Amino acid sequence: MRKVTLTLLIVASMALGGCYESTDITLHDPGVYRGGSDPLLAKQASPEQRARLGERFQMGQTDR
Amino acid sequence: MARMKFLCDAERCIECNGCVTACKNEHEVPWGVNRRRVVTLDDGVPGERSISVACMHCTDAPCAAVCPVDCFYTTDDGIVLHDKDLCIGCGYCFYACPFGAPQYPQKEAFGVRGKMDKCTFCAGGPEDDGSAAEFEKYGRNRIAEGKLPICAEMCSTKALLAGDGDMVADIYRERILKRSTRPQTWGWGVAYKADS
Amino acid sequence: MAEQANTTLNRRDSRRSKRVLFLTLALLLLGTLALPLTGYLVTGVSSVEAAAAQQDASSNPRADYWREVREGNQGVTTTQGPEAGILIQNGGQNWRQIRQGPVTTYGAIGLGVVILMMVIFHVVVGRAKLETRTGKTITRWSMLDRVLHWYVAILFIILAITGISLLFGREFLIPVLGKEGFAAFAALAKPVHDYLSLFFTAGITIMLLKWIGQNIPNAADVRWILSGGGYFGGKHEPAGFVNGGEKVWYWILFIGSTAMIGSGIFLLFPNLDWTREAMQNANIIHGISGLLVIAGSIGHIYLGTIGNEGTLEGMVTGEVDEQWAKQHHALWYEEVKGSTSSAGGAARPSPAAPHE
Amino acid sequence: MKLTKKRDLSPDGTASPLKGILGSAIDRRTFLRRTGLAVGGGAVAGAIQPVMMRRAEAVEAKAAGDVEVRKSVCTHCSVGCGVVAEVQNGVWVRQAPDFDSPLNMGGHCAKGASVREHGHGERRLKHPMKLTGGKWKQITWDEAIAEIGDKVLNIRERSGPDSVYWLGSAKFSNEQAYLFRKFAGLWGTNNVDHQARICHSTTVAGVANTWGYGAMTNSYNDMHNSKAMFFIGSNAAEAHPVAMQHILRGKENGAKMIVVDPRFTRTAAHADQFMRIRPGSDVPLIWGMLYHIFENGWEDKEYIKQRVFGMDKIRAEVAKWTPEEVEKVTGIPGSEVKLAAQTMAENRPGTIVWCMGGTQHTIGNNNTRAYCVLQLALGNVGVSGGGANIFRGHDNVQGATDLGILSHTLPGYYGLAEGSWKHFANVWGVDFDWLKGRFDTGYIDTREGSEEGIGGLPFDNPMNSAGIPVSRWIDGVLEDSRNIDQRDNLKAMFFWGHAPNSQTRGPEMKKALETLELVVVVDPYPTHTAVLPDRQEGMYLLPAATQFETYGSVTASNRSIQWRDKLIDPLFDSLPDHTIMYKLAKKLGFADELCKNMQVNNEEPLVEDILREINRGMWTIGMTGQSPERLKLHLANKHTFNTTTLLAEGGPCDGDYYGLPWPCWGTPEMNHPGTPLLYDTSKSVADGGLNFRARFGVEYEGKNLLAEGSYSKGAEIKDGYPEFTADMLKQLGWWKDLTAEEQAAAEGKNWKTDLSGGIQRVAIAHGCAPYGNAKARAIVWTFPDPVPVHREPLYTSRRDLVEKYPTYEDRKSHYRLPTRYKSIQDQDKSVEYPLILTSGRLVEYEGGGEETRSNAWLAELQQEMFAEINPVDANNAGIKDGQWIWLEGAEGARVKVHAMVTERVGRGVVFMPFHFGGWYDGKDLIDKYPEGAAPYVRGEAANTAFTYGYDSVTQMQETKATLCKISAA
Repeated sequence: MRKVTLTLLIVASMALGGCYESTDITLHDPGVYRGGSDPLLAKQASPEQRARLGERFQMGQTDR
Repeated sequence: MARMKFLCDAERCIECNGCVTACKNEHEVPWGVNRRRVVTLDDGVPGERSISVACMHCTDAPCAAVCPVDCFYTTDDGIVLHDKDLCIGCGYCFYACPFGAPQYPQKEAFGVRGKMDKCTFCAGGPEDDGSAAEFEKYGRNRIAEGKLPICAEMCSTKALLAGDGDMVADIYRERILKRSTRPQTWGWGVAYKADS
Repeated sequence: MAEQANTTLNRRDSRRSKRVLFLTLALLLLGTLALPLTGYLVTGVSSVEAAAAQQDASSNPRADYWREVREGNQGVTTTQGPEAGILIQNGGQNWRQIRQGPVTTYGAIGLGVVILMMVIFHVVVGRAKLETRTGKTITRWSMLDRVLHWYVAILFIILAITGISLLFGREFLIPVLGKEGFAAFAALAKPVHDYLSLFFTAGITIMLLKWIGQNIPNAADVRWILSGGGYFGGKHEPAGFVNGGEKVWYWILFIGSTAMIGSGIFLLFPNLDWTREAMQNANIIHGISGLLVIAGSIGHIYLGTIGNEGTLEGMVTGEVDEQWAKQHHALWYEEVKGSTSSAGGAARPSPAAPHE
Repeated sequence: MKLTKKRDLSPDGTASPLKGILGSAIDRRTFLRRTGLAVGGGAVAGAIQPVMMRRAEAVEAKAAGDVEVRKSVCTHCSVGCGVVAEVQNGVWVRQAPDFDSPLNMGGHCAKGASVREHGHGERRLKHPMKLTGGKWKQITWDEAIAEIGDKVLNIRERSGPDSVYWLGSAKFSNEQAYLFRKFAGLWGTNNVDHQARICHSTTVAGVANTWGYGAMTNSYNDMHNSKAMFFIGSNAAEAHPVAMQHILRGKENGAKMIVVDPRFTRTAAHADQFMRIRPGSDVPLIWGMLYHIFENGWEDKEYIKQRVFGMDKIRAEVAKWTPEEVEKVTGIPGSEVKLAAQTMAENRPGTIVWCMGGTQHTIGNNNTRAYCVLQLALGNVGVSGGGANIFRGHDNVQGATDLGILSHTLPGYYGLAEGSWKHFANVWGVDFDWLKGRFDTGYIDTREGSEEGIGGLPFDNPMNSAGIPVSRWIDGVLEDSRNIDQRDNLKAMFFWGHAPNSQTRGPEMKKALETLELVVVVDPYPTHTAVLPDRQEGMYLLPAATQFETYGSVTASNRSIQWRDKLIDPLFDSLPDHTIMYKLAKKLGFADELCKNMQVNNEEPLVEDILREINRGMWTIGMTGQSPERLKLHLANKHTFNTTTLLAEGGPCDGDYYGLPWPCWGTPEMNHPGTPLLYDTSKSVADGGLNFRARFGVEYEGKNLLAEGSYSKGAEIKDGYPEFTADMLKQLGWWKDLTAEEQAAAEGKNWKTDLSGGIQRVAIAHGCAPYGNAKARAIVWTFPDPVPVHREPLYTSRRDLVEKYPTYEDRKSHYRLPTRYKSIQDQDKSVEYPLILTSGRLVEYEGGGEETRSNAWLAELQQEMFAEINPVDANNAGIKDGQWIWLEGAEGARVKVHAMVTERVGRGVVFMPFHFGGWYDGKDLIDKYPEGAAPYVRGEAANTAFTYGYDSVTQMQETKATLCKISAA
């Protein structure tokens, strides 16, 4: 009985108290990806896409 | 590595709200949700300046840090996106965000807020690029189309710049030199300090 | 014959009490473990791929960058929305640091320590057994008291589990359940927490008010506490209907739940247009008070179940063995005996004036 | 494993009853859905729930049809921003930035960035409606046209054609505007007008009488070249936001920016110097600046000698305006005025910008002329970076003005004299006598006391008498018919794209609307007209298509003409305005005359043919070279134009200026590039150069009016010269340069009436401007005040100034109506009504605001009508920020609005935006709108509280300086 309760207690304590969270906040550094899958990510990596966005920027946002 | 940034040039912003409605129009954002807003400080007195503000896509995004369900993710070029399928509408990102970017479609008793909505830098969400599902939840994915955020592209005075942080900074630097004023890269310190 | 009957009764009682104890613990554990799994009922998907989610354990090298955020001034905007006129608010950073820092760290440590203490206590001191069972019982808790207690207790457990899931779930449950699985659970946990809080508030308010009279501390309680409740050897100081330890728990619960309910209102009703700062502060208070009460409740549950033989049956059946009453609440026992000796049979407490 | 249930995107979910109503011509599923869903969001403005207005499934069904890109021009202000629409299956699914447009380079303000909403039109007027027993009832177009036509013909029979008023719109395309003016002429009345009357009529009159044309001389883009920019009564940041792109670029190029306004506006926030002026004291400020300029010899003496007439008389007036007197009248410290004068003198070329803050006064024409004189003294007119950059309001108010929807002109500013009518009878191909007979020939003005001045000449035929202006239609209805210079009062009003909340005197307007026998609203929205009067019968609402649902040309403020594609088919039951005009003309019996030179397809006159007719007649302003083909070529090649000079560099439009800004002389075949800067002598006329126009004769009081020693580059006449006529060509020996056909057509004609364009061609071939070469005149001797002088507003709080600066005497007949001045100013209202009331724009809304307040994306940003009050005045009245107040105008009309306590307005001044409507006397009139057509945001019309007061030349209403009082509600 004592062993059973002890085991149960340890399991319960782990269940409740094991929720340790690091105070070191999760970081989302550029380039370090952690998330669901987004097809955009692969696209953004291509140099053509980067060049396209660069051109678009020059066309739209500079004082011509 | 290019890093996408927003910059609002306060010397040019005239609070015309073009960015606000452009965003609404492009993404069919519902009434009550404003992914972008324009705030005027010192209204009506000399020194008055207006700033257009939305999600700044922070480097160390506070929203991402506090989200209990970890629904945020960051693209390689620093765009902070989130997954509405995971969002539970707890409101924590709104508490944490320095720019007041997270928005909720509802605000009712018993903490009912609906799924958080915010500026996506016109980069949609985790659904297939350009799909109806992505549009429904996050709006258009202009980035995938090779276009930049509509708010900046439609800015009436080209005050709001959006794109590769280096190119944005170059344009702004030119303007500063021309005006011989001090740079006021508003919000950059808060949002991108680490990599600027 | 009478003795034999007594022994049988004793044995049956003891078996029943064990069963009750066991079931309660099992329920508790099951609740702890199974409730998060309900997410899967919603998703209907069983693939737990979350183990693959890489943990980024790197620390925050820019811990001080928020300190430079200057205080945001309220401006004018045509956009309607909560505090839309504020460009930069730095309260969020304070909130983030307090919540992610002290609240979660010390909260987690605190909970762990409490549980550890209970384990150590259990190993070292062990269960406070009833010396004998008289087989005679005294009525300790009326049906109303018991209904109130279990109503509040069940809601409390649900709220505690859903609440700490939101606080710690990201670190602990996401790796186990996967993002989708946990989100599904959290999406259920949040409204459950939000809506049940109302019933909990009603229950605990009535309970606390009903029991406040018998929980006014007195000199006996001080002696009881100083003696460590007799748990660590030494003399068991006589206690009234409620002993010093129980009163401490009552007041922890009183203060803690007042803070929880008070702060919860800010979080529960965003439609009342609280300021962001108020909601941030409320969230911190809610977390701290919640953790405090949960820690206390762990002790309470331990002492009420495994820790003290015969306690649980009082809250389950309403009756306690006379021996239990003598052992733990001598003053009360005497009082009950004194006032009902002429009447004989099962004694009844007088809740209105439990002790003089 | 997504948690949210995906919404069923199948089309079967739509409400089927609506399908039948809308017809099946195009797939309007999206609209239907939004229409249905919008009901929840359209509740009371303040109480709009954050209802999830669901997203249109614009990206749905990729396979359903190709996305077509079509180009239009924003319909909300005069900058002329390009709009790029993506259309799929006839649905406007997306809006893209128009980077190619040299005018906006992709930029849009709140209004421009949300024009796609017009393509969905949830709150539109959807079908023709008729008021029956106080309720709106849906009828068919045929019923509507038949009933309205019968009624109008009946009124014509009883009261004459002048009893029907045709109130047109600056929202028309050029072609519709032209057709509308022609329509009124063929109906037989000059009672036709539009918004220009109440926005820039004083500018057109004042500026045209100073140097020839009453239009913006330079362009927004040209402000890149300015060294100084002087804004007076203009809040470009809110009224012309995209113009600020050019203005701020100018500022970054080193220009000094001065803003003069009673309010510290969003524009003022960007200025180097801000001067807070007392409303209505513009002339003293300008003269105060000129005082310093003359005193210090900063004026351009050579320029004045060669190109300006009458500056000596100005000097005499200016001498009275010492710094002390200026400060006393305007409230601006002397040092500030001097600093501004010095800035303007030291930073040349400088430009001046003014808008309604300067024009909407009883002395609006004096103000505009004073501004011109300042620029003339500094030699700033006719140079790049200088000029008078008069920002117009609506998208096509310049075009509608040019095309004569005005009670005192014909298209092209041809007057109402017989010669002008003959010219147009010629252009239209109708018999002049028939045309003359259409007017109320039996009515001759025989009364004594008809006064001279624009709109007041005695006449033999109402054809030659300026009609009632829009600002005064109320009096046309209510005034005793014996006092009106026409047979009878107005009996029927057509509000054809005009909201009445833009006009003053609310209670009287309500009464007038209730007095009329017939009220017809032709508009995409029901407007304030539909709900203001308490009527039971006699009112019709006809749904007009927006400019995105038709096509044609539009003239921006800088005179550039842009072609618009048709983006989508007209929504619901609406029809393009020119189709409605044709239908009505057919009913009224002059459709054949109206469209004699035009192909008519299914009751729609061909837009290109209308423009060709315009090209054939508009010689005065050179709107003759902009053929549909050339405009379409510009549309397709926008990207080839320089964004500062507007000159095409290479490409098919090489050498043209963008939009062929008028004057674009001669025939389209002559290929004139358009005139980017008016009066710029540094270029030859053939390349877009010009000099001042010889419009006022060759001499005045024995002094030469022609230019002296100044001429445009390459002119063979190296001095001033009068306007060209056939005789003059002969004298010069240039007659032989005409072809035989041209000679035949030009004989006896002049540069304005020669339909062959030969006279213009030959004049330009010799480097000369067809309209002659004269001086600008600083004094206009035909106006009530030849030298612009200050006169106090009718309702002034400065009674101490009334004696010295009194208003005019009352006039018996001005634009057919008695007009009061002195009798009003003599009543002292300043004690009871101590605060000055002024009005202006918000960036989110435009004009009467019906379409913008019906656009959810805009409406969300401005949900309440408000009045800006200085904290001092608010505290004195015991009013707190955000509370309801009653604001009562000096004539007793009151409005219930929210108080906005702000430093924007100075002490003693209250400001209200004028875009709101749909309320009256503190009550929301939502129940009076046809179902589903009420705008999201409604509020009291500011102009309800504004008072009597009309410009002495043009009848411009006074909405910038009157009196009011405020109290908590």
